[in-house]
Amino acid sequence: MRIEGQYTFDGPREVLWELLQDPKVLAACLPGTQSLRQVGEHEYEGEIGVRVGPISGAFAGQLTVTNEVPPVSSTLTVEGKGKVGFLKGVGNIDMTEQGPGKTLMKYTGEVQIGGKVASVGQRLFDSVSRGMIEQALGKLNEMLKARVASR
Amino acid sequence: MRKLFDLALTVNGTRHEQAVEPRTLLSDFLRHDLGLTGTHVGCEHGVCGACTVLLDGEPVRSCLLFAVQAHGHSVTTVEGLGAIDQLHPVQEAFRQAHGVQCGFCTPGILTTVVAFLEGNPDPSEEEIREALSGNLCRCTGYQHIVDAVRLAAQTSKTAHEQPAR
Amino acid sequence: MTKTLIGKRVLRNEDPRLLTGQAQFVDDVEIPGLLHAAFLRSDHAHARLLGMDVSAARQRPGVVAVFTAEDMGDDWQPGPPLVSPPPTAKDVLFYSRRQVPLVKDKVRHAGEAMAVVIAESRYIAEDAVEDIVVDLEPLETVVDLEKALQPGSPLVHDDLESNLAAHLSQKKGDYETARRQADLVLKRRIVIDRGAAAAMENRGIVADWDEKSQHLTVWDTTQAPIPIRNGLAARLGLSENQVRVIAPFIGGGFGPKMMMFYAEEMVIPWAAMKLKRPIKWIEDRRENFYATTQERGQIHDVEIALSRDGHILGLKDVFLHDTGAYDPYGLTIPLNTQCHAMGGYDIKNYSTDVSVVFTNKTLVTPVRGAGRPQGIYIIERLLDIASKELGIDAVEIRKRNLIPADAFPYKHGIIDQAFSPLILDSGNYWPVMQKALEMIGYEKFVRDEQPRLRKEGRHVGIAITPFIESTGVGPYEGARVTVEASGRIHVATGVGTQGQGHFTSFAQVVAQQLGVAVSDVRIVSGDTAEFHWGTGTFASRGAVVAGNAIHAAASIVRRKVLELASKELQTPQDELELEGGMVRVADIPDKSISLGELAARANPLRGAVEPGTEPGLEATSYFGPRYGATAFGTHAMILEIDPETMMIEIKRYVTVEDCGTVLNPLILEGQIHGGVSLGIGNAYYEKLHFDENGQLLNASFADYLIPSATEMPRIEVGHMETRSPLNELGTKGVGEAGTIPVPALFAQAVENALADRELEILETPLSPNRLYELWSQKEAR
Amino acid sequence: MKPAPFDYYAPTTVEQALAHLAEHGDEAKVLAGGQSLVPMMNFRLVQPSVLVDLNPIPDLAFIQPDENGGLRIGALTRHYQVEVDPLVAVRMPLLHEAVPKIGYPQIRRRGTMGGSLCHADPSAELVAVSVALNGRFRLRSPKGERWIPAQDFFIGLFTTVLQPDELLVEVALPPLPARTGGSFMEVARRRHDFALVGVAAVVSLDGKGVCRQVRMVFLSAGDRPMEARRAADVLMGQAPTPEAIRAAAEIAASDDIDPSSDIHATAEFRRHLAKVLARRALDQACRRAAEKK
Repeated sequence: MRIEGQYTFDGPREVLWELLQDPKVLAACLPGTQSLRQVGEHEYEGEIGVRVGPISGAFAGQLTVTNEVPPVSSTLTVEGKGKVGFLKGVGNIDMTEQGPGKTLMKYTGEVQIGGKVASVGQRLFDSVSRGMIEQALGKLNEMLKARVASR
Repeated sequence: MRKLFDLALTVNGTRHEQAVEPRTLLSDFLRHDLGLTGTHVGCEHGVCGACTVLLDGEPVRSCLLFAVQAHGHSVTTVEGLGAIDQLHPVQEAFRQAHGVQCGFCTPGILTTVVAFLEGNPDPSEEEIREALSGNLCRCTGYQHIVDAVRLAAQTSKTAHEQPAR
Repeated sequence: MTKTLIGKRVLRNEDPRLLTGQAQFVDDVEIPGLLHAAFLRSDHAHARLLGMDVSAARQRPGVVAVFTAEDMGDDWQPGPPLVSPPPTAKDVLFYSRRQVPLVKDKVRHAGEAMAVVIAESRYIAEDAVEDIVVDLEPLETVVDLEKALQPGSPLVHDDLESNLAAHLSQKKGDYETARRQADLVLKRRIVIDRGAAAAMENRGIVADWDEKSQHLTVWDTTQAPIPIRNGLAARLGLSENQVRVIAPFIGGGFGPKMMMFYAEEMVIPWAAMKLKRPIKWIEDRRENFYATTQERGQIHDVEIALSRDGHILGLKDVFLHDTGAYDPYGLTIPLNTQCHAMGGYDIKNYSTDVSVVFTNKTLVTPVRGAGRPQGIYIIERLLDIASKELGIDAVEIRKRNLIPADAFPYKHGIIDQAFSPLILDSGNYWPVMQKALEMIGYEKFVRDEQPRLRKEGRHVGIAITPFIESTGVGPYEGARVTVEASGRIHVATGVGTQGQGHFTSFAQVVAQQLGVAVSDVRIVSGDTAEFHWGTGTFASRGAVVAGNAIHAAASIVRRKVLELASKELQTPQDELELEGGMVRVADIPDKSISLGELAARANPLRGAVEPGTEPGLEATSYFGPRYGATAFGTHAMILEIDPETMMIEIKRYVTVEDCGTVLNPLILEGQIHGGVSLGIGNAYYEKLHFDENGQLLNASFADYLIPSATEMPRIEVGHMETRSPLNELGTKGVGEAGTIPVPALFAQAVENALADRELEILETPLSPNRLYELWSQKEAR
Repeated sequence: MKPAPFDYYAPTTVEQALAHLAEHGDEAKVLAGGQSLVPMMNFRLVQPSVLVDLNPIPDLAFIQPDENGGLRIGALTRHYQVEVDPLVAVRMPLLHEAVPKIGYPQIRRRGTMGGSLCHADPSAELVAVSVALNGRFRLRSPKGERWIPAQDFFIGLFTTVLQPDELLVEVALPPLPARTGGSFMEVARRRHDFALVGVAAVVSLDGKGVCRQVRMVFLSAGDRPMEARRAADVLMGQAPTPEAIRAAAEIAASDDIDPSSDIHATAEFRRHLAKVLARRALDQACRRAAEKK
């Protein structure tokens, strides 16, 4: 499934980029993720707990960051598998400065869902994935604002 | 294994007491614990209707009920409607109108129809189709089933039959 | 001959048991010590199996065993080739790749079985399945038929050079010449997508190995118990007489239960012997959407050449057929498509070329219709477009091309699914179509009603679609008819029954011969202990092939009855009549003897049976048709579309069938009603949505939409009878007839209803969303 | 397809139920009609370790008139009871019109109003209707109780403000103003499938036939019941002429909803259907309002 969208952050691009380098920040943004263990330079592992109302699935997850062009763009790959199935998401993010203290992030990507959730939960994918992205970016923006404030 | 639940219920007029695991679906309890295999299981997610039974007279999906929820209640399955040598008027109507082919969906349809005709003894074809909308059948295209329900309604009217319970 | 029972609306013998919950289905089998199985299935459609850790599952309380491919050792063998490629066809390519009991090296479709858990209960078995840890390396998937054949495509079977599973070309006449002479040539791409059979009863199997008697009993939801028995014996190194396969009451077959051997059919009996414990596996609905075979996916590039007056000069079809991950069923479906793409029309020049393609999807084998709906869809779509292009009425252009009554038997000169020459044995097509036109009031509707309703702004459409159905193919079936001392008749045959009412229609055939009540004839089918020889219930052949075998056996028994009775009653045979279970001397009522008494005398306890004669009143007979009998029919429909929501309501539905001699009109109508409901599903509701990764997105009855009572119209059924010369009873099959023309009919009706928007529909199934898209695209242009 | 193991409690009072929820918190799921929950448990998409079954609690199923002309409906009231209740037909015709569209007959015999609302499926008829009718929900917890307006109750896909230790016990539907008409419409593949899109509209007219109150709520048009506020503004203070209604419908479909795509319908088709249904429903609601003297 294709995803596309944009989000305007309340902070300068450099600070946003800095945040994206921090596994703690990434963990905090990925819904239901307690912590991420760094396993490679740009590779992290952890438990992603996806919860949609009563439906909850724990996914043993992997996050990889590739083709980084600081502080402009990079590719995030999230992979996870659990009892209810598996998910794989590849997203390209591209950030441009929008005047003072504003950064526009454009994202495009593919989400692939498989197994049980895919076979009986299809009518939920679209809103779930959109919801999760919104949630993640919202959180990231909160942290960005906090970081800016703390300077 | 989780703590068992001491279940007591009445099925087709007979009282049963048995300890069951809470997760046991009523459909499985009826079929495998009580050996009442007339109730069929077609989807286990509440769409096909083959497992429909009467819970205190109400048609319900036995695959969406845990056996423990029938505690203290009374269940009627297809076996409780009539016997081979003494068919319930609805069963007889299904035979006369060829409302059954492979017969797998039939038990759920019979229980549904028995309850339906009690509330609506003289239904229109539209009402009949609406009442059957929660029971999938792959063999008949529903036409002979609809005819059977009509016939059952007529015979019940003329014979002043009260569907058994 | 006694008063005729053939053609009577006799009530069904099987119904009382079915109506009271007393009929035994496979899941109803209970055996002391019965264990339950659950399978671990792949989430991925295409992946390398790197490893599996089943230790936690094995340790779970209540789990008896967990088996993987490795655990099966040398017993791990792919299933047998069900249908080999046609030996008679020239330069046919066929790569046989068969389904496996459990995945060994790589997963080839989502839901493929990788391991089986045997436990004290199904609940525990499913708990344990969740304990298994699998290491799968996902591979790029093969889903799209065209991409699958492009160089560089990932391979479903690594040992093959491409995903091409088979290739077969057939020719009749000379299309290219015909094309040059044509006034109009239409070329279109037509896409047909996948559906499921979705019988209400999922598959199931119970295997019971008796160590002491060294005997295996298997209850199986199969349409073909005898081949399953033979195959199991061969796989398990047993004599066929050590294996008994019982196909009890089956909750609908529709084709997929003809498929042999499903992984579970290979694994469960093997495990039962291994553990020396009875085991039951019942497929659940979700599994059914992955593990039970499906059908319909084809892409046609088709071309038709016509003369100005609407005569078809030639037809050329090049198409791709999706066989899924394996191809055990050979070329049956594409052959049917090739044979039905000419419909009931007199087409002299025909060229058809199919490439069968492996994909990372569930296996494809026949589903009610079996390639025929696709063939009818393309020819009927082309004729509809042609009728508009040439300004010839949709009925008229068909009438001009129908095979004339005096042309039968009509030799097409290509081969059919049974590899025998495609010959349409008999028929009288136009009157059938005419009757359908009358029944639906075609002229009046087109002349008066439709214009009036259109003025009111309503979008109503009418359609009429003739079609053929090749039925009753070989090889053969057999039956044994026995008069018992009770006077009741026992009949054993090899075919299984899945709701077709065989216990009644077959009983009618026997009762007709022996002058007994239909209820006194007990049919036993689908139990290999009762009858040793046979193939199965498929290709609309039950009533034709088994029916005629039973008829033949009953006729021999009738002869034996008359011979013996004439001795006993000292009366010449021609003065005897069989009536009410008695043999009577025509005009002397009290001079009679009952069949039971005769049966007893034919099997004396003392005295001698004359040399050269057989004891008892019994006969076994077989019937194998020279080639298939071809039925014909016409469906007509009126529907209305809400052009804003694209919601559709079917207002009228008419079918006229000519399937030769009708055994039981009640049962026949039921068969047609059911067929039409699947057809309507195929046309507008039922589509299996596989995403680009081979994930099935609607593996539930909430998202896979089977027509319910509120979607189905009332169906008006008319009959014509053109007896088939190929068999004694004159019967033709009808099991699939209801389904075959519906998608074509539906598309025609939708186009007609939306005439003002000039849609051209070249695909099936449709949906409101799809119709909206087609319309929007048209607007955009 | 068998559910995973769980512990089962069958309290007979709300207090007991609340105690179980307090004890098990997030681990526990409340079982009402179970017509949405149990399928998900059978698929093992949901594996609660504790089920608290409300069905044995006698006093949670009721339909009561409200002195001011509204209705109070107990959380455990079955859809079928609402469907056939004469009082509902008279006082809340919109609800009466919507309920038969829920699931199948057998589902309606078992499914409950509270269950459906707490499940918060954006495709659920009752979820949209409760907002359209200005419903208020009574939530109880060991700490006490609170009333929440329907439109604040639903905060996302299958997500509500309900706390793990809280129970929805009752729904209050306020009386409708005079000259108020409602209309419920949906488009579904098969009659009883999840609606591709559905709409519940309530319009109140004043003596001059001008719209004084307009509430239109869509189902299957976002991650929660989607209230068409902008569309309502278009009609407020206007006479509901065909043009005004058409304009409101356009706005509703373009600005007020956020539909998603699935295998049955693209977001685009859903917007199109929303426009069509909004127009038809507003038109019917207005006519019904005008008929009331």
